[in-house]
Amino acid sequence: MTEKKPKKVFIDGPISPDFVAKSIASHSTKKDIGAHSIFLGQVRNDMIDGKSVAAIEYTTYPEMADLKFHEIREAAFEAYPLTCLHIYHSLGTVLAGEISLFVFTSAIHRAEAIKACEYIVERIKHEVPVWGKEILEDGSGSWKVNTV
Amino acid sequence: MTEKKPKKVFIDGPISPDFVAKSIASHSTKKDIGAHSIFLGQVRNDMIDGKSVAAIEYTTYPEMADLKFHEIREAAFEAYPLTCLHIYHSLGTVLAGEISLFVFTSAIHRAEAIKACEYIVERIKHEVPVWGKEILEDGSGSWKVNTV
Amino acid sequence: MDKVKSKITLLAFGQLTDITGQSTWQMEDITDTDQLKNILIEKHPALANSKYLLAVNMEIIRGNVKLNPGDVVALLPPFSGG
Amino acid sequence: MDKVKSKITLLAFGQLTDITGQSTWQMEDITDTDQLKNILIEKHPALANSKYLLAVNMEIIRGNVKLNPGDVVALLPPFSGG
Repeated sequence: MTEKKPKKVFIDGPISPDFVAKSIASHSTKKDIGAHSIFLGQVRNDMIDGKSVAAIEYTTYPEMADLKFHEIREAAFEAYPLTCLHIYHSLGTVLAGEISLFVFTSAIHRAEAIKACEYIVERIKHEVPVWGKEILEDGSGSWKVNTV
Repeated sequence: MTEKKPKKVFIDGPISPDFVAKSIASHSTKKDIGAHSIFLGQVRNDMIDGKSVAAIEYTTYPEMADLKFHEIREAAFEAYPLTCLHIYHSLGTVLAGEISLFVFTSAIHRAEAIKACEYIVERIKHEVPVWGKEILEDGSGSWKVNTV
Repeated sequence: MDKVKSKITLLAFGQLTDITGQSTWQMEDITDTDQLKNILIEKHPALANSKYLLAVNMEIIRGNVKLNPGDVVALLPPFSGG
Repeated sequence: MDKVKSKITLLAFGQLTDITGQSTWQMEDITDTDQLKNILIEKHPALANSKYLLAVNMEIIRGNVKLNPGDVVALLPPFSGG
């Protein structure tokens, strides 16, 4: 573990498209960047027992999640020559159609940005202690299971 | 070839972060989407013969480019179960730090969105007749060569 | 005083809190994770049919691990972030 | 009249326009792409050292291809979009 302070990842509620735009715009001064790769996770209105998902409520084990995000970030910088890397995840309620995960990698060339983004998304899905409770249209809840 | 009219891909000048945000926001009504993958190509201020690149001027063979973009789009929908697919490319002058390519794929699950986006970017780089002339800080020009 | 020192802290998350009825509590005189699991299943039989991992001090463990006073043991159901 | 019909249209792009000095022009009495390439290199010797592909009616061709009046032949230097 390094002494670097973990960066803030969690955001209350959905991640707005404007937030994504601001993140992109903030990289225009980094003129050695040739490629950005962005992954966005959006809440689906899946049907569960005949009722559609209205929202997901995300909870976490904050200390362990921070540690995991930090490990993933360090590993990504180790594995790929990245210029920049940002990860944001929602906590609390995110409605169907809204965005709950935003992974943003930047590199000189496209291959590194694309591969690193995919690598980070996979590790987040498998290793970060976050749980989504799907809130159905009638107000009942169902715990989400991720696609492997 | 299908009878579908090719969609408009080319944009005059840079692609703005706000344009990307609007594209993302327009998908919030498509509630079966679970994952978006976005690639952005940004103009680098590479050093060429000791002078830095101030901008790239993009030109194209428009009829052939439209045909190629259309072929790539059809092939991507054939190969991957995508919900949405958008491609935008700049023509004319794009300054270092600005964005000249925007590929945006959306699918139910992440794997398809990510793989399709990468597939499309590679095909664009190799198959679409677009040329970038790098304009150096002293106003001279140098024809760009893509990384394979 | 000694009693406080001999305690471990338990954390439960996600769907497991529906079974444990609480998300954080303390337990005394637990020597290892096998013993802990047995005691938990005795109290909450539904845990036997639940998929979960144990993390000791934020590290996921496999097999049996000795527990020390002050350890934090978390019951983690399958992750579903993103 | 027949002369107009027997013409093919040439297009040059990118760095090749620096060599050809024009981006679109017409040529007469060209029967195939090998003949076309020889005539072009005679006129613009620098083409011999240039990397480019030919597209006939927007389709990239390899080897020698017969040309018909009205065909559009494009000289395409390596692409550098994105």
